[in-house]
Amino acid sequence: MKGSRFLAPLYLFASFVPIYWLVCMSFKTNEEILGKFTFFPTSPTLDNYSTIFTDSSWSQSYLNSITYVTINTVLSVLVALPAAYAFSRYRFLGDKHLFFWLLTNRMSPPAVFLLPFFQLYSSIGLFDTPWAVALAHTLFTVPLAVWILEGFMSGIPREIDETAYLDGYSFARFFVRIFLPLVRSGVGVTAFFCFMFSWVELLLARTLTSVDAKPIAVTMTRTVSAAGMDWGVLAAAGVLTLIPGAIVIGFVRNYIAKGFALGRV
Amino acid sequence: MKQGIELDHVTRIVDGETYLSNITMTLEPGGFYVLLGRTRAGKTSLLRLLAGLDRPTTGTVKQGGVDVTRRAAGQRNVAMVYQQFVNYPSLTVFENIASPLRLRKTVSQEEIDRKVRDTAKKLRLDALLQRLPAELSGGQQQRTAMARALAKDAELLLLDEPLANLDYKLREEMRVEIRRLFQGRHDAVVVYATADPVEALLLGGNVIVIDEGRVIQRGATLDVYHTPATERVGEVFSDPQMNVLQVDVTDGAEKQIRFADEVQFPAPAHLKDLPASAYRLGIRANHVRLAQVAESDVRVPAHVEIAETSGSETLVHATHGKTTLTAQVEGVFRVAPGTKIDLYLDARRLFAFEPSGRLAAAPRMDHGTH
Amino acid sequence: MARIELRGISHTYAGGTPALKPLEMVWEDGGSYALLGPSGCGKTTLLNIISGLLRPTVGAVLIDGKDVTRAPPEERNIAQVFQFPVVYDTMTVFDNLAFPLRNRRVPEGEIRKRVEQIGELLEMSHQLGRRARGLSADELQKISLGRGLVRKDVAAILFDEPLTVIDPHAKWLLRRKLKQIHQATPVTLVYVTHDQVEALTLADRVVVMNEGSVVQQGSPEDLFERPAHTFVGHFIGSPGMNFLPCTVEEDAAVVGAHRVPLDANVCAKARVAKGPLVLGVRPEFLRRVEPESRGAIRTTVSHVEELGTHVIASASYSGGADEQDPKELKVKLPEGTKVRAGETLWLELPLSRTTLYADGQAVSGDAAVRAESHG
Amino acid sequence: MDKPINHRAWFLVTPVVAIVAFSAVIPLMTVVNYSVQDILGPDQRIFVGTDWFQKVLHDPELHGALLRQIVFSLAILAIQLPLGVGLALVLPREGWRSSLSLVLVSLPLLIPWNVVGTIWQVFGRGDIGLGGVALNALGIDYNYTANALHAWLTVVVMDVWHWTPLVALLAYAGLRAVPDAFYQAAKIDGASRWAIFRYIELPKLSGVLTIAVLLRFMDSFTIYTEPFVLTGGGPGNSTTFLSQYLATIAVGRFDLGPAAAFSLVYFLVILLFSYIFYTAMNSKGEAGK
Repeated sequence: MKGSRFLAPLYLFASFVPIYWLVCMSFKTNEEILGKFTFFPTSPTLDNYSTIFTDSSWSQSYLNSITYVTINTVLSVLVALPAAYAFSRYRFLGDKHLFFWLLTNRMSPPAVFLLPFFQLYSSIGLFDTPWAVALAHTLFTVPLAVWILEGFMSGIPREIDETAYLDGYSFARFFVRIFLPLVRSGVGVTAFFCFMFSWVELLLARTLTSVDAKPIAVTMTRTVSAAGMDWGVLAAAGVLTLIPGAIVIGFVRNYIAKGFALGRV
Repeated sequence: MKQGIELDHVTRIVDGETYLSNITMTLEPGGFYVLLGRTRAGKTSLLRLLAGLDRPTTGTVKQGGVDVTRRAAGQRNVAMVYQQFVNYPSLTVFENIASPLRLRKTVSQEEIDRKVRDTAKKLRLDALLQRLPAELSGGQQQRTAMARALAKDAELLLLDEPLANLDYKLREEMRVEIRRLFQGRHDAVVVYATADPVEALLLGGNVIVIDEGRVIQRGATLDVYHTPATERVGEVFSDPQMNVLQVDVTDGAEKQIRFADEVQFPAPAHLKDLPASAYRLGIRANHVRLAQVAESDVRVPAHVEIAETSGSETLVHATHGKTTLTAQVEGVFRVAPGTKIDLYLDARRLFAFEPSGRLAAAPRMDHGTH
Repeated sequence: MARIELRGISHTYAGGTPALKPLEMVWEDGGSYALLGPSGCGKTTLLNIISGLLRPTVGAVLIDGKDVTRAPPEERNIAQVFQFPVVYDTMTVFDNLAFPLRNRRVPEGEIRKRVEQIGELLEMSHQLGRRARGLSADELQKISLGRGLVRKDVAAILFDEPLTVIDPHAKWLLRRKLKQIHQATPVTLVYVTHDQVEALTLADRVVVMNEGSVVQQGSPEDLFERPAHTFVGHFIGSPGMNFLPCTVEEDAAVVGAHRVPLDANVCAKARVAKGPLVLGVRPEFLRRVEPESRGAIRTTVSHVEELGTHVIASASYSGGADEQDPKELKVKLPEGTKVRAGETLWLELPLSRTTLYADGQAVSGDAAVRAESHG
Repeated sequence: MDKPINHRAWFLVTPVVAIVAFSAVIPLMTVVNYSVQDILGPDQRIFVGTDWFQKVLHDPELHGALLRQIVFSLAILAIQLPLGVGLALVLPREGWRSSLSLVLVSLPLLIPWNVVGTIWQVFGRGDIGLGGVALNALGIDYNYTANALHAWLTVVVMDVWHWTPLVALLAYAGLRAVPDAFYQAAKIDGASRWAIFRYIELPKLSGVLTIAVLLRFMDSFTIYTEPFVLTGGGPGNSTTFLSQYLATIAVGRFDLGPAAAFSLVYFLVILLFSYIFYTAMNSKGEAGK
């Protein structure tokens, strides 16, 4: 098995090639992209990026994306925390069914909800606001958040809770002062997963926005089709959407494995 | 608190399984109670119920004369120390100990500071106050948990096998301290659960023997030790396990006791009055010897199974027919499995139990004083 | 089948303090040995070095005279039983036991014979067809042990706290099984444990370790009756040994106002020894004597513990250089002894049961004993 | 000890129930409403009973999409599971190498799904894409926009690239939970690398792999954005999967009734699968305890 340690780098290299190609293109001019075939940009240019940064619709939609992703993440974690605590600590009427029901939402096809969502959010005046997208995404992120947090919380001995109650802590005070610090890493991992889902999802985000709250990923496709395949700008826009993910994952890298160890229901 | 704790017909059943069965008893204020029972006997269930963490299925709990059956744990002024080392991981040792005091709005900052330092000193934690629990050894973590319980001045102090998870040397040192720490509290009820008879004896006070969710005997610790009401109490309150011999007591010119066909001996004085019948004789391992000391000693030939030694003592497990007997002897004694030896049972130390398990006769207590 | 030699072994983990200080050791073929010490004393490190899971920073491991320091575990003919049962739980008991043989391509007929033999030895014949999952902890530990025994070529079996997960009341049954197996097979057994009962019961020779070094190696009797180091005196026996700070004058140890006669040779050596002197005597060997007896010390009982089988009295005596500073010792008295706190006890330290320690090490009048205790 | 029964725990789950009910139950009711009515205008609705369901269930295009969907899901499972587990086995377990590999492995998971489509759209093109150019240079006449098989393979490769990391991370987490003693014992027993995998790692991974199968099956069953960006479902219908077909009916043709009926059936199928997996997972959890 001497060769096995080269397998991982090999896979990583192979999986990086398509991304490299995108990055590479983003630094090329359209002439170079369409003209001769080159592995590296022969005359690296930042024009594609400056096109994006000088156009306010790009930066605006970038901000839009960040806004609804943040709302969704905060909201999901906040409501999931008490629920995950309940699932990890108590048995109660219908707990198993409730848990299953939550999970089925994680599994439901977004396409099913396209139209109803559109109608729902239009009727309550949230259409084309970050709130519509954030709320729609909670359908998927909240169950996930409950699931992950429950796993983390189950690892905290229940005796700590009991000692706190005996000491006279109120639930709220105990939860904030004692319990939250213990599941800090769990909260981080959960936030990461919520962020991840909300960031990568496009179908609902596109359906629930038109102009004001348009996410970056949508702006990207639309601008490109309008400009008639401006490959360089498309690639640059794509690269820009990779960056938040890469940053966030850098923060939680040491917890990723633990976060995925949600092998428990 | 003048009236202590009163349990009235308390039963706890969860999912059809009985954890506690019809317990009625009073724990006097200032009393130190050792709750003795094997694993899963119901010790933890009883403590949790006393703490208010669990509710009885039926029955009532009164604390200081007031019915607290439905009162939340946080309102009962109870402290509990668990077998696991339970502390607040994100708070320093100081804050851990101070935490119950801080929640009581009436205690001033200086008062808290003084109290925490006093308690920490008693538990030899004074140098560690600024550490986090994770930076402490197991023994220190458990001291912190105890300090928190002590500093609180609770009316009811519950300890659930607090030493069970410590290495034996540390356990040895700490159980001496525990009595010193918890016994001088005349205002509170202290309940200390343990599975270890030696611990129970060391702590003294009163013992409550619990088995399968029932209280099977209670009383002054030494009295219960010397006069177990049933064979089961004897079993639970002996370490190593009490030896039990199935015998027949027969009348004749002189009352005789017969064990497994080959062994027959005259009934010792304290068993003379037993009516002829089948009995189960119990004898603790330290009254089984490898050499004859008294004339009345009963010789039982046996095959050695194993000799376990801790240095100070050696337990020789041996079989006679289908009966396993254990002898406890001083010092290191090595003998190979399978060796034939003679065991000598001190007849004056035999307990007689009826087949139902009830005590029929116990050794006389004055006896054996050197 | 195997003689294990450790030559100048020491180990330091990456970037840290030394886990094991240099040591020499020889374990004879077919013996049973125990490594005893508190957690963190280096015993598990040593075990892993022997089994080959860890390569020592310095030194060599020899099995039957062959240097195996660099050999991986599978080439060492050594088996190991871990603290928590390691069992392939999707396999049957039979397949578990057969696993090491199949890996070594032993013919199937022979495997069957051998597994059945071992199954019988372990009293598991009736369970061979069962799945390993769901068996009780002691059965699982027996399977782990069986996987070592089943190999004919196995030279030694190492045990890493094997009884941790076993119910206290069932421990002696498994200990008996281990003893029987050792009688029935010529394998060298090495137990690693922090439990004195386990070590002294299962091993013929016990190696006591503390803070990365071996403090004494000897038979259970040696360790109990002649501790070569104060640590051994403290760690083995409950309660541990009493240590009385003292000075040496002529041929006696001086404890406070009392003179305890000692062997003249010992005193001679003690006078030139470095470090503080203490007199060690076990609580069970202290003898109650008439007041003012020669060589006895006067103590005042401070506390009495009735333990059913015996009585432990804590008693204070004025000792050391400072007359005002009371020291405490423990004495073990027979069951039913009547003593009360405040009572005066005169205690004699029997010459044959009393050891003088200088800087923790026993001062022995007999050069040979001292050398032996250092293996 | 078992968890205590405490019905007041419902207070704690109320926010979650409220928010999920808002975003799931209300829309679902809308769907049910549509599925049994023919909506001709804002105020003109006719109750049609199960007509839409019958129409949808007999739609040959839907059958085609369903078949493609099942084949696709099974194909990517067959590739991603072994590949993900294999990758987890060779990933470094300690030190900075481990962190770095994890970050790199996870990267595809954090790319917006339409950008995933874009990346492969560009990468696979015969004129400007590295992948397409390379294949053509090797003498393969590769063109995913025209050749159905090529389009199909590209979608599969894209999904493998996109989602194998998820399986790998799950398996990696599972492997890290295997106590060292098992590996040590196997070494001493002389077990081969294969035997270690077969008798130690695989049994210990069964729990996380069940989750991996569940997640991957469900997610692939609802895939939409990536193939939409890459091929738009073509050429022809060759890469039109269920979600895309649903979107075509609902948004493209604005056939609300059939779309709603389709949605419900779609949802129920997934519910059924989820339930089977959930039960299997729970029973595994019980057995493990």
